[in-house]
Amino acid sequence: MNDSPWVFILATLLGAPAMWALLPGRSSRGRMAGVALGSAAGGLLASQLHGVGDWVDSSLFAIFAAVTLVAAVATVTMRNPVYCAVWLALSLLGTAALLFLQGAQFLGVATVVVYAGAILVTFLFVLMLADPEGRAPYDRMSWEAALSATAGAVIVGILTMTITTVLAGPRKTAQDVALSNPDGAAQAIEEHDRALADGVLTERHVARFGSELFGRHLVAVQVAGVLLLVALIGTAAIVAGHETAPQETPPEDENEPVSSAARREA
Amino acid sequence: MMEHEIAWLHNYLTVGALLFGIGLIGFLSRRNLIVMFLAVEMMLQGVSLSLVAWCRFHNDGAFGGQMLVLFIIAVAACEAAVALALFLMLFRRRGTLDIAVWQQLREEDQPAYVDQQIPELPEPARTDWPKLPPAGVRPEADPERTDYRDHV
Amino acid sequence: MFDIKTLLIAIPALPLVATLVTAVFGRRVLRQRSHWPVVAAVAGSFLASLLLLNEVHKAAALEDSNQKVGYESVLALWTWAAVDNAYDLDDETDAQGSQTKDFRIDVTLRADPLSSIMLVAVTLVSLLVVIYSIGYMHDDPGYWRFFTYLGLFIFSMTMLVSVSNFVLLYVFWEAVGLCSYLLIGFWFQKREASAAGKKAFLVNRVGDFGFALGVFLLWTTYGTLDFHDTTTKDDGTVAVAMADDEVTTAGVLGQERLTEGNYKTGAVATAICLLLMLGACGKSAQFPLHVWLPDAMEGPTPVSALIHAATMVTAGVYMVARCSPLFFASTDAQHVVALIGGFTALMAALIALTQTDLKRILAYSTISQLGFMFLALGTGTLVGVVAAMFHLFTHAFFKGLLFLGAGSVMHAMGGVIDVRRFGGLRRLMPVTHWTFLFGSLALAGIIPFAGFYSKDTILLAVHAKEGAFYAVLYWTAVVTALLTAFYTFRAFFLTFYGDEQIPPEAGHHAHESPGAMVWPLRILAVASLLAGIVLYQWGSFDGFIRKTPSLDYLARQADLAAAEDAVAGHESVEHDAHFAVMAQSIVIAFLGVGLAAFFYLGDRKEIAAIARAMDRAGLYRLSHGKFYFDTIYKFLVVWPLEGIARLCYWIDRYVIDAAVDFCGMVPRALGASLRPLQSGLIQFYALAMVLGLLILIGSLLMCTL
Amino acid sequence: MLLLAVEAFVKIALVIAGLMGGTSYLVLLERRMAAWIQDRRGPNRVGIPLTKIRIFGLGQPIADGVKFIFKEEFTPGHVNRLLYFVAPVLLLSAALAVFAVVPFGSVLPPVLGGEPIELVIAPGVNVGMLYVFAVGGIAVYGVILGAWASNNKYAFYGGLRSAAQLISYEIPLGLGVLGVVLMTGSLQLDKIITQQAAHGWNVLVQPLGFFVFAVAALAESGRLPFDLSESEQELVGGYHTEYSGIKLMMFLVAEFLHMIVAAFLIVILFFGGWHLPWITGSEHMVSGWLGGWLEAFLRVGVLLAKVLAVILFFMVARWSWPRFRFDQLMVLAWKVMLPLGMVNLVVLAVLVEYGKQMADALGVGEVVLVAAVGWITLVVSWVVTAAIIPAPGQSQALPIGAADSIDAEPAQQREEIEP
Repeated sequence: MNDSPWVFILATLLGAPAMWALLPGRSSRGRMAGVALGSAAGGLLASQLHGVGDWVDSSLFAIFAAVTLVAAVATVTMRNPVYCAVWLALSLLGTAALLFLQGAQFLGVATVVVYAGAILVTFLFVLMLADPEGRAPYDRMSWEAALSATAGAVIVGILTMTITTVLAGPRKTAQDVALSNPDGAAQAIEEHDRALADGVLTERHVARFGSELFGRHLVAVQVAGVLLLVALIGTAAIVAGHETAPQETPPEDENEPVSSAARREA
Repeated sequence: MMEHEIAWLHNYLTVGALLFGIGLIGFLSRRNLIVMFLAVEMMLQGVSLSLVAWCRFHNDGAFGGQMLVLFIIAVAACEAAVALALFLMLFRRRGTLDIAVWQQLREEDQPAYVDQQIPELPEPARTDWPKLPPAGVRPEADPERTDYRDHV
Repeated sequence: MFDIKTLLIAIPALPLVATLVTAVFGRRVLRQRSHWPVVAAVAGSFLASLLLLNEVHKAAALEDSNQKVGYESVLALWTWAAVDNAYDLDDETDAQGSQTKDFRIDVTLRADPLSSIMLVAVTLVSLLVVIYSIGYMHDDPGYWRFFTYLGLFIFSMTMLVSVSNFVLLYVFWEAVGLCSYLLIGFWFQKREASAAGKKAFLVNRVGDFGFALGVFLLWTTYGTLDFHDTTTKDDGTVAVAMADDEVTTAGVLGQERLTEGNYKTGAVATAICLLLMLGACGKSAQFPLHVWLPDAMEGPTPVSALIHAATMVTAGVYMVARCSPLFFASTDAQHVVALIGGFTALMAALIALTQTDLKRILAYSTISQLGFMFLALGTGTLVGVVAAMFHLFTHAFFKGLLFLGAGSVMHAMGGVIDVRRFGGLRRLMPVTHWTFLFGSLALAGIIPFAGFYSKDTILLAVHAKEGAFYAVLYWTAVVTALLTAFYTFRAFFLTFYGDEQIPPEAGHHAHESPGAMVWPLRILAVASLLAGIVLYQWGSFDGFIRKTPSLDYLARQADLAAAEDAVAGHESVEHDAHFAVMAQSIVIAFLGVGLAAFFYLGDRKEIAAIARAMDRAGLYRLSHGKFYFDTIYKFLVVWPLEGIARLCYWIDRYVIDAAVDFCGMVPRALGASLRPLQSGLIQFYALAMVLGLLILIGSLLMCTL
Repeated sequence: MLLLAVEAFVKIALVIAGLMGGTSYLVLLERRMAAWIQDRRGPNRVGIPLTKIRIFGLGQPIADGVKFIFKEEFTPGHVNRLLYFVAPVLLLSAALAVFAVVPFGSVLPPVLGGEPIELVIAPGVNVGMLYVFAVGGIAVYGVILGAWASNNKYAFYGGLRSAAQLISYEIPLGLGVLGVVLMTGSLQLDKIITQQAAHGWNVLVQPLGFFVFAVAALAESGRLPFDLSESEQELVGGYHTEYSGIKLMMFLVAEFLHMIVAAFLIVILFFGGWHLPWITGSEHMVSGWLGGWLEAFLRVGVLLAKVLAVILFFMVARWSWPRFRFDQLMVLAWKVMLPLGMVNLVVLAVLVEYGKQMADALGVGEVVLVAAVGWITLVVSWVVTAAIIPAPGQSQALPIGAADSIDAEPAQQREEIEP
């Protein structure tokens, strides 16, 4: 483990201007620079990746992570909201694949079914209804791009630094002790793999997951069900109650809060 | 192997943090209500990744982290439904999804936020409409009632 | 079925329920039927009171052989407040060896002869007045409101009479005051009415303040505010003490204290009595707090009859009678009470001579009669106290009758009440005439009407006391009796005799009042005629009311004194004195009536001549101006207070408010500097949240690393 | 490892080839069915090229395919090019990807002395049924993106309708599946078949669940009573109006594949898959004559025959029923199918938990009891639904847009009254 916080800091320092350049409101040349900077930051981060198990796992992880992150960046930076949604769908698929890789089969599928299959399609639906052209002026602008890019980068920097420093710190677990003893190493690895196979990576993952869900977390499931019902009713009430709500006339006072973009729309 | 487990965790946490950060940037800077919401979903995905990674790292037989993610998905579904309904209502009121239109909650004597410059759209590329056969007279097209939108 | 406890609860509960019903449904549902719940409830209360009187009478007769002082039955409902270790016994220990005592207020009701007879009087007059009001108030826009207030008053008054605790007494003392205020200002659109209500309220505050101080002093002196004894049980609960309970706490008027005569004397006792007397002065309109009662006549006449003649104003008398053991312990206090009573009686009678407003004449008469009662209470003898209660009882009937009659006249005259503007109404309103005559005869003290007997007993009681002080008071009372007979018949003759004269305001009202108003008059007239004879001649009132514990205490003291007197052989002297006083009283009453007849049935020129002569001496103006008490108070109290109020207003406005404004300026300035943060942009808020999160994570990180 | 890869590759090739060939001949079959129903002849002329041999028109699919492939692929100028190309590919790949977990038989006996070969591309996927749903969810994107990218209002309407319809009917579909999953205790399709082989077909046990699932599956496949997304009479061609050539073929094939998937699922979930009583055995493993080969192929044959029967039913349905109106479609999904699915689920849950005790108490077999309750539930809910939902003629629902025109006038009056 050769984690150095400086690499993360450098990647963050590169990533923030990259995001700034990529966000709506810049010229296309600026976007090219953003892509270059972002690739550099991504490469720096990729160099910090650790090998996980065999090369198949490692490369699968790298591919899925890259897909997820690139799609995420594209989601945030695309000018056309429909493209944003489509890229987010791709990002979600990548996330689902990452979840699969971690043995969370059910969650992976649930993510695809619920997020990509239902939520996102509904959003796409509304997006298309609301702005079929996808050329609204407010999608070509961002609010304080530099400030928000900085804030996001600082958060990422702090989080990643914490990860490296905390994980690289001295840890004394049973496995560590076993690892320090070369003779016992193979045995320790074997034991750990067996434990994993019995635990989160179990063959009967969904059955175990289900029994935990409807056993220990039964009350939470009920609460979540009630929450869903309430949301359903609330949604119906919000939309149905204003079926004939008239379109609000734009305020006449010039000082009223209408951005020039909205005025142009009108 | 333990080393590998730490590596798994490390990698996933990094990806989770990046997803979270990118989503945050999107939420803060994008102006479209729905795109903002998409960014929020992305932040949730970042958190979910981290949770699942920790679940595996601790070899949590009770699937604590994964449970939490499942409930995150449930809550996100509710949130999406309600948010979408609200967006629809907002859209019906003003005919735009711009979040900057909704700033009445500021203090009375504060000036409204107005965009300084709106980037112009690049001129749409010239479309070569299919030509009519010579036998007919080209009908006068009503620009208000075109079947095609001018651009995608 | 009807045991004492049920009846005790039912008597106040019925009017309370009726009040709630009328308050909730009166305006929209009941409207002109709003009187039904109240009439039904008060009728129920009256029946319950009669049954209660009967039960108490039976029980008191059985009690004779017992060791207890008098008869009482106390019903504890629930504990209202309790504070542990509230009272330090200074160097004493109670029966359990504890240094401190607990303060607790139980909601308790009591039934004894005094309260039961008061309840009968209160509910009977209330019932008649409520029925009378149906006719009097009809078509008034605030019909339901009037009956709601009346119900509330009747509830409060019955509670006031039946509670067994000084705190609750004070509570309902205030409650009846509130009702009085509401009802005086019932026609609040009238400026005079609202001003009169305010005046009554403020003047009563002075008295109530004294009463409150008296209650505090009672608590610190005796360590309890209960009338009755209480006992602490093994499980820590406190209950009303029964006869054979061993460990008891002596109530102020409880059996234990009464049997042992364990009352403080000296300055403390005098202070307590004077403070309580101040309260009584306020409520019963005695000098110097009498000024509110005449103005209270601005309220509807049934209210004047019920509250300001028959019931509420007698609360002071009732309270002093109830606390007679306390007053008995202080001779000075007795003298003060007697002096106030005598002076007030004379003064009010003098004022009443020259008033022209029929209701005000009756109001001053009420003050005067209440003065009589206090005079009797001031004698400090059993005879005196019983006489006061007797007069209270009879006075409730005939003064209620007179007020209702005046109301009937007023009703017929279209609201005109000035005796100079109408006359000779006897043919127009025969029933009112006859019943008013009965009331006047009773008030004047003509034998055999009720007023004669009660007034006679008071005169007797005062006469029986020895010493120059009481001799002066006796002659004052005699003169007052003469004046009473005179002004009563002055009003009567001016109203009903002479040439028939009807003011134009009367309109189509100038006829006899409707049945709902006339029948109560008839009933009260019969009561004014018979109450005295029946109760006095048969001696039942005297014998019954003596069973009240606090009066029984006086009786025992009197027995001791009588034993001493018996040696000296005063018996025959007293008997002779009795007849002398009675004869004197009869003569005086007839003299007063005769003088009035001479002046007001005859040639009016003579009156004018006398009035001019009096006027020249300034006396007429003095009397007509009510001895200028209002003016004096205005100079002494109102103006200085207004000056202080102006000063306070100035300080409040320019010192305190300025300071507060300055305090308000600081956050406003702070807010102005932070206001740009409220930009209304959601993303700005989100950014602020993120910054906060960053600071949080950063600081956590600093701590961890 | 290598062997596994080879095995998977062979299976994938087999499935794709079978599906493509099957699809093309199913198109022919459908056209012949239509002709039969409409009392005409249908395509019966194309045989072997350059000869006069017609062989009942069996050459028609080949001719169609060749025509599709070689036709000019016209891309309109106003489309969004990227998504215009991605959409059909996405749709077709999603439709094919479903077959990764759909078994087309049970197992083959071991060939090389190793494990028996599972007749499904990805054996042992824990979340089998959920995977089908997930991939079905992705397929929506193909439709909606293609429709949007076409930049044509007919296509756009078709896409929006399709999205709404697919999302709505996923719920009754899921509820129908949940009943089966509850009975089986597994999401794996082969385990569901084995369970039915042991305990009786689900269609007998939970007819209400079957009804809900079959209707929802038909709606998901977007065929005629439910083909609002492409209804020719209103929307020209729906979401593929602007497509031509091979991309159009991709859409059409994907549509057919959806139908095949629906048929497969109905058969596997409710009709016992490869199971036929007294003929195919009821264990997952094969045995018997020819080392089990005969049984294995019998099973494949039985399964395919059942699937074909369901597909034939779909085709008959297509030419027998008129199309729903859109509001009727939504009412059917949310007000009829959803409650029915719930009822089915609740009844089944109670039966699974207490069925054995109740059966013991009544002295009948558990399967008999469950089946009896299932049929009673079907009848009762059918009667109740028929009583509650108004007949089409009495429907109060108005076509979309009609309500606005009715409300418009009072709204104006209101505005006049309230300044």
